[in-house]
Amino acid sequence: MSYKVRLQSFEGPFDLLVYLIENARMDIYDIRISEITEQYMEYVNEIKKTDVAAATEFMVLAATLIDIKSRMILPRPKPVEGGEYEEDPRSALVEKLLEYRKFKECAEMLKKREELATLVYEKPQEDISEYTESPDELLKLNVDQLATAFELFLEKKQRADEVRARYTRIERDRATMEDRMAFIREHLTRALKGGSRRISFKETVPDRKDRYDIAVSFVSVLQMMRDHEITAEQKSLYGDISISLAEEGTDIEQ
Amino acid sequence: MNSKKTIKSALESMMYIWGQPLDAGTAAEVCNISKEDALLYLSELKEEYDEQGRGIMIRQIGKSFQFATRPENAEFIERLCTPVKIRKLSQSALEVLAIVAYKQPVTKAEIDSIRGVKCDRVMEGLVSKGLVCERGRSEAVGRPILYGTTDEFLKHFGFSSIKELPEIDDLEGVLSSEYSEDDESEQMKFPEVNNEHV
Amino acid sequence: MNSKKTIKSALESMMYIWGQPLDAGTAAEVCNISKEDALLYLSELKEEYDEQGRGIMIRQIGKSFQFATRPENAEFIERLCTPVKIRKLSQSALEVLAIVAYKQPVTKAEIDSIRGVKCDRVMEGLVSKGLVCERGRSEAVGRPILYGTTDEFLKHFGFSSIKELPEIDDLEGVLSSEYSEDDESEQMKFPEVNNEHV
Repeated sequence: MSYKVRLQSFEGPFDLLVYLIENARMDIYDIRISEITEQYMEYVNEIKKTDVAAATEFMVLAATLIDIKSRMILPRPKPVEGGEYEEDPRSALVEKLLEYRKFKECAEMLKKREELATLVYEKPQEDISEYTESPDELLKLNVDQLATAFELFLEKKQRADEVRARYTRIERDRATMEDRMAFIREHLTRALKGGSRRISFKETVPDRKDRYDIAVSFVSVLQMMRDHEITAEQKSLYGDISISLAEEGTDIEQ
Repeated sequence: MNSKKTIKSALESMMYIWGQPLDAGTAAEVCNISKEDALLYLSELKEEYDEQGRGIMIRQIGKSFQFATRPENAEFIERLCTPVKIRKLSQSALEVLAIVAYKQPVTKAEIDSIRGVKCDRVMEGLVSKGLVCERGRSEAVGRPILYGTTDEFLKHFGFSSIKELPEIDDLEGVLSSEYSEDDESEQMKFPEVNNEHV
Repeated sequence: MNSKKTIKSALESMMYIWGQPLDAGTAAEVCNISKEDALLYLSELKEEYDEQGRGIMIRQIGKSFQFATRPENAEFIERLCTPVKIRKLSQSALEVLAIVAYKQPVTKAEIDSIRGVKCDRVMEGLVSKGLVCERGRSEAVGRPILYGTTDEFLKHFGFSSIKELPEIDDLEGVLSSEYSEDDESEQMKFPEVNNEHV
């Protein structure tokens, strides 16, 4: 059996010290410090041989013990009149050990509760998949949501209306057949780059589409057809008009 | 030897953990009693649960016994076990709902012209959620359907009546459809142009 | 409105199906009653099962309630089937847990100073087992994490609330007698130290 295995039986330096004190049947309030330090050091030295890292944890307390031991050797001066007794060098350690021992007892109590609790069995949840597979949809609504959404919409609408009103005026002044034909050419070129020879008539009407704009586009398309720049076809009455670039060397009259 | 009380207590614990119907023979073996006694005790337990009107009962299947819930509690179990997915309305659904709420009864065309975008799909969703319903037909050309809010709508928003809707300044002004004239005339000529871009 | 009897029956059915601890708040919602009423009814049921000495009992964990078997029937259950045993905690885990339970909210540094040894790894294990959880941060330098116990802790040790932890002073003395027992066993375990070095 290696020391490493045994070391794990002690939870730490305090655990070891409490064990040594009780094993030696010492009163925890009156520890025979040099005897206990000797035992403690022997143990720590043994651990050091096999597990240096673990031994380090025990070294701090070893230093404390040696310090107390040396202070115990020094004669303690008698208290000056009206003064206080100098504190016992062991008292800080005793306090720590008592606190540790207290929690060790709590741990012991928990261990017993745990043993009892393991005798109580619970069963797993019943199969509730028939319910979980079809969740209820709960609509979460409140007035604030409605009001906020509505206000947001009103704002957006107001802004859009303003922009539209201004934009329309300028556009109307400017829109000419020349501009519109350039616009249509640009669209066709872009469509071509995108791999399509055709665009729809509705794409030839930019932005605000009132009757004027649609008329301009329509006349422009007619002009471009006459110039053999494009071809256009409408499959049905009132249906969409499809426009494509005239192929080179192809007669326009189909 | 264990007392009858001890055995009956053990049988309850065993049935609870076993989940499946517990065979009286198996139970007898575990408790070191005769199968007849096991059957007797299990039947007694069954009666006790029935008499006390407990929410769990013991049901007998042949010579096996099993805990089960009372059928009348099914609705509670369903409510407990059915997960709830919380859904919120989208911005566009809230917009349409608000317009319906304030302008009802209202047609889809009117809503479209106020919002500048088609509302068919959104409206479908609101109708299927029971927040909006049909309210007869308008006198206008084509007699389009009129929509209004439902009691479900009031319940969801915690109103007791539609009059409780918060006041909005100049509602008539903002909800008027400004381009109606143009829209209508163009709809006839170039419907696609109009619908998708205005 | 449902009667108290109906609700209590429903609560039993719900607990049975749910298996896991059923939160009083959830139960209240399902039954459409106040959380206080749910707590009251569940506590009443718990008492009824205790009084009647049923083989199944209701245990309370925080504000949740769960059916479970009586500890005295454990031997029968183990004979009937091989239930999954909960792995018991190590000595160091119990020590750290004891400190967390009594001193919560507490930092790792405080625990280290009481035990004289680092608790990082043990704490990690306790957190992953769900027995301990983070409880915000201390005001101290470096704002270290504070730890506290969970409902799982209560369940694992059979407490219904953290208030049920025995007074720490009552423990002293009661257990000191057991130290002698421990001593003997440990003496047998470590004879080599004494033989070779004392």
